[in-house]
Amino acid sequence: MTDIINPVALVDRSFYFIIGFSFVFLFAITLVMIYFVIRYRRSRHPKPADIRGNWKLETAWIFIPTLIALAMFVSGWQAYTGLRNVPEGALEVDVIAQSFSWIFIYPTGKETENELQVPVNTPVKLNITSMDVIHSLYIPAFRVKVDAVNGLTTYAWFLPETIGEYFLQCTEFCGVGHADMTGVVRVVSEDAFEEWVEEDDGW
Amino acid sequence: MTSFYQTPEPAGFAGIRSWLITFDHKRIALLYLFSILFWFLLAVTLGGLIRLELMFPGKTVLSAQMYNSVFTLHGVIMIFLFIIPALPAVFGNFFLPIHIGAEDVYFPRLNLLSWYLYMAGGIVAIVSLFSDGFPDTGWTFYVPFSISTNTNVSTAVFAAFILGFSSMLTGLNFITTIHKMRAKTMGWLQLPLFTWSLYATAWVQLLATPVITITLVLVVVERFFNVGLFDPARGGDPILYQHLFWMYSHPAVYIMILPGMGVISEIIPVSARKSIFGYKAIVASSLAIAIAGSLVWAHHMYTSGMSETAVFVFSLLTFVVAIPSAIKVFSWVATLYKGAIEMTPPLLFSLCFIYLFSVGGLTGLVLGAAGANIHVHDTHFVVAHFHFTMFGGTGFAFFAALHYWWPKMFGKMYDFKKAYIAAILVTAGFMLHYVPMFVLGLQGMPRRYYDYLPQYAAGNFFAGFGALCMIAGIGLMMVNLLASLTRERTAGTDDPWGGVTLEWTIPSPPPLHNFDKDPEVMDYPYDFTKVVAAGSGAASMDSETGK
Amino acid sequence: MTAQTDASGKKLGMWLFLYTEIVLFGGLFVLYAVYFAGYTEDFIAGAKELDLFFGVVNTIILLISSFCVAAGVTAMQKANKNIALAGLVGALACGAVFMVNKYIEWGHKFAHGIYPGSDRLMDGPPGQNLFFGLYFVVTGLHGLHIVIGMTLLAVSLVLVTRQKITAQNNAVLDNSGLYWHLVDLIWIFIFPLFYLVV
Amino acid sequence: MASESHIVEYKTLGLTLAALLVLTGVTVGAASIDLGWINVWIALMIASVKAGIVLLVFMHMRWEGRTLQWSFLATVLFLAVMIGFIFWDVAFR
Repeated sequence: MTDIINPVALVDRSFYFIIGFSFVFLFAITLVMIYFVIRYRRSRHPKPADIRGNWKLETAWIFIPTLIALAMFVSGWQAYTGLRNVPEGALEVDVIAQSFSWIFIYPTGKETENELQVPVNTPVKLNITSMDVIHSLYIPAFRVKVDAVNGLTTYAWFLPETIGEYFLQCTEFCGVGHADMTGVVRVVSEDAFEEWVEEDDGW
Repeated sequence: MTSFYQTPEPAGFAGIRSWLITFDHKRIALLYLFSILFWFLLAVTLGGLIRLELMFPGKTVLSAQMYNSVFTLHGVIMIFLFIIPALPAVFGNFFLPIHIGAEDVYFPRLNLLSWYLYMAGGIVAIVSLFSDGFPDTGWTFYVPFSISTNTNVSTAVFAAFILGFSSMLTGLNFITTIHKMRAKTMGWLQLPLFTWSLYATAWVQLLATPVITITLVLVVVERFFNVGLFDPARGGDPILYQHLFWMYSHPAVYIMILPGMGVISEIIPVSARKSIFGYKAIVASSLAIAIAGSLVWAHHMYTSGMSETAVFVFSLLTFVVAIPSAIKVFSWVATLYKGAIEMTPPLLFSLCFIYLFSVGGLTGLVLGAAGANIHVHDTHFVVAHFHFTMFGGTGFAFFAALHYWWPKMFGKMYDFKKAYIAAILVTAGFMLHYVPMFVLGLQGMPRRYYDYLPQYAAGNFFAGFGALCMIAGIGLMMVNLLASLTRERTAGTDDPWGGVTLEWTIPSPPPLHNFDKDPEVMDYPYDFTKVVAAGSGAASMDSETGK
Repeated sequence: MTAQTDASGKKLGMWLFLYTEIVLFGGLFVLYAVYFAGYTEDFIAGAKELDLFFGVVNTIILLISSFCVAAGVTAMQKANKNIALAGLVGALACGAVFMVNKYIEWGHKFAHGIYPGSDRLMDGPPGQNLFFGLYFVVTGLHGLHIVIGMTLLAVSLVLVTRQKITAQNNAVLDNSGLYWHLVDLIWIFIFPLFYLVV
Repeated sequence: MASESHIVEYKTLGLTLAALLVLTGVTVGAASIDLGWINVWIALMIASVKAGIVLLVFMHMRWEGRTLQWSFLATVLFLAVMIGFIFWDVAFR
């Protein structure tokens, strides 16, 4: 399973790439702006120059930001394709959203509510739909978010690499219980998962 | 010179009627100003309630149902009753005709009708609150929730419908005015940049607003007649609703920000006493924003389940829209270079605008990138982002415009020191309010949450604290401005900043017909050579107004 | 200051308003396009159930009424009041016939159990529900516009008889005429989209 | 002033009406031949021609200034974008 690229890394890389450039831009603009306001204050610099434009400068600051913006787009798109291309052999879990809880159905027919249990180091594909209004499944730790729409099956996938508990939430406003529509993602060892998914708990 | 306040209108227009049935664009602008301030303060209060509720985990001041209604009402009022009309309807109405050397707008009666529609929309929105429970859908009215919820969605939607009409008619009026009523010697490239921005805005208002009109009509039709056009069980496509909704609501973002950019483009050159850098580039970028801004609506929908091709196209186009905004920011900063800059309250607000709007714009890049968007979509990150652009942008431009044009509208000057303190307080509170929300969003706290997981407690506490500072600053600013109205007319308010556009060539407040003789139009709207030769500035002004 | 109001501005304003109307219906055409692409067969079946006769007759009526209005505008420009009045009366009569036809047509559909939320549409194929849903919304909204247009024409008629609209001052008539033509223009697209996709 | 605007003669209007009626007949006739999906496009093309005629003659667009002509085209373009861009989603879903 080592050859699967975890999209979390791609998303984070895209994020840091964009936010890094943004910080540089923001600091540059702000510092230059403050410097100008102080350096050219009227009491010290009473005679303004009459500069109405500079086409070379203007072309430069159209052209260069365009290139940077396109690079940002590419990084974002790479991350997005990472999130969309499900590797083979993924464990498929059906997810049904309803006001206000999540139902998870495993290939064995086992069903759980508000609790998603998955084996570590196995890609998991979620096939998501809704029984009523639009919800949105969000697992921050795995950078996964996709709307659950009635009449449509959407999907998402993630690669849990560390055993532990993570949380999932609804991010599409769905009514009075929206904020309570949370759940837990339990990443367990493969053996523990096998045992758990086979056991019949009365569903 | 008698101002438009003193000039009596014809018989039958005396007293309160001289306001309620006036066709004078200046009086209508003031009607808008005070009604907009009322709605703004109401919505600020509602926003404060939201933050107060979230300041501590669990239930504090609101029930969950009430919380949902409050954020819906906050959104509806802020968007439809404050941000969209704020700059065009107040300052556009007041200064657009003056900027182009005209006596009034082209359709004065329609202008008054727009104000009445605006007020009617606001009242319908409030009525829905008291009749059957205010809608709890959020201002986006997403189907199928907006169709299935039992609250009073139809009334609120109807309010938005009326307000859309008002905004559309204002746009129609402005386009006609700019086309048909410019002073004879004023060509297109002699228009002030604020007017240009209003022109671009007006086209968006005109062409995009009907889309929301029909969308809202469809929501009402669904609720009353059960047609099933968005009902998945009967073939309808809920995602299509989102397309239609954002087809208006994304361009609407530019309806909100473009006039703000126009205001900044006025204030910066006047404060630096130096021509705006790249006039034509700024004009072109206004138009480019208006056009390209209409092509990117679906970047609100990356997680909605729409096709990956659409994600690709709309993400790419989104990055294209970033460029014209960047051009404007660079041009403003470049205008400051080698100027003779005088710090005034409007300039301070403008500088805060540039900073806050840049943060908003740059975080928008994170949201525009398909992959990075997925993580932060519909979280507090988005909330912080659009408050930086809408409030840090349009809101601060509105404050800057208030301070810039207040002496022209009323002939009275406010206290500078209090204005500076208010500006700093609002900005600092703003940062403390919204920066933690970026962090919360990255940690994964969704928006529109009544309650939250324990790890989000610290951020929400800081945000709530910042909100209170910000509200205090807004309060101080309002008191300072309104207090100036009780004073006598201040001397020297005809042209306190040394501006050169046409409004500064006439007395403050302007006479009834704006111009007593044909205005003298300059070849280039930002030529400060004469002002520089004459000297003097606002600093001397302030010592006179003092205590 | 010279008076800056001339009729060309009023016409520009009217056109700008018409653009908003075009986009308003445009929103519905978006829905139509998407659902047609998704449920082509059902839409074709739905169109077969509509009465082509009414569609054709209403198209012809609206075209004639548009001609009447255009002729009325021309007559007014030539200061020929009586022909202008005749044109307006003709257009109003056409509008009334159109509405009566629409009423009969909707009545037939209702009688056949086709109306929003009816059992037949609820239980039938989704595409059928969408087709008739759009049909009622689009033709309903268009009918509303016919009524508004007739009101405008009636106002113009009164103003012409009272000499308030003259050869020199005919902006109201011009603009009412433009509105009426737009309503016709929209029908020109509604007609093939709903009656002819067979 | 309004009196300066172009006067369209009755004869032109009559011929326009005749053309529109003929095109209505053509479009109904074309619809009765089953060509599959092409039918829709034919019907829409004829409708566009009819709309163009109404616009140019009845609505006097032929004689208007550039402001109106260009702004009308802009509106139609906006509409085309609305409908067209939706298919980035719908057609690839």
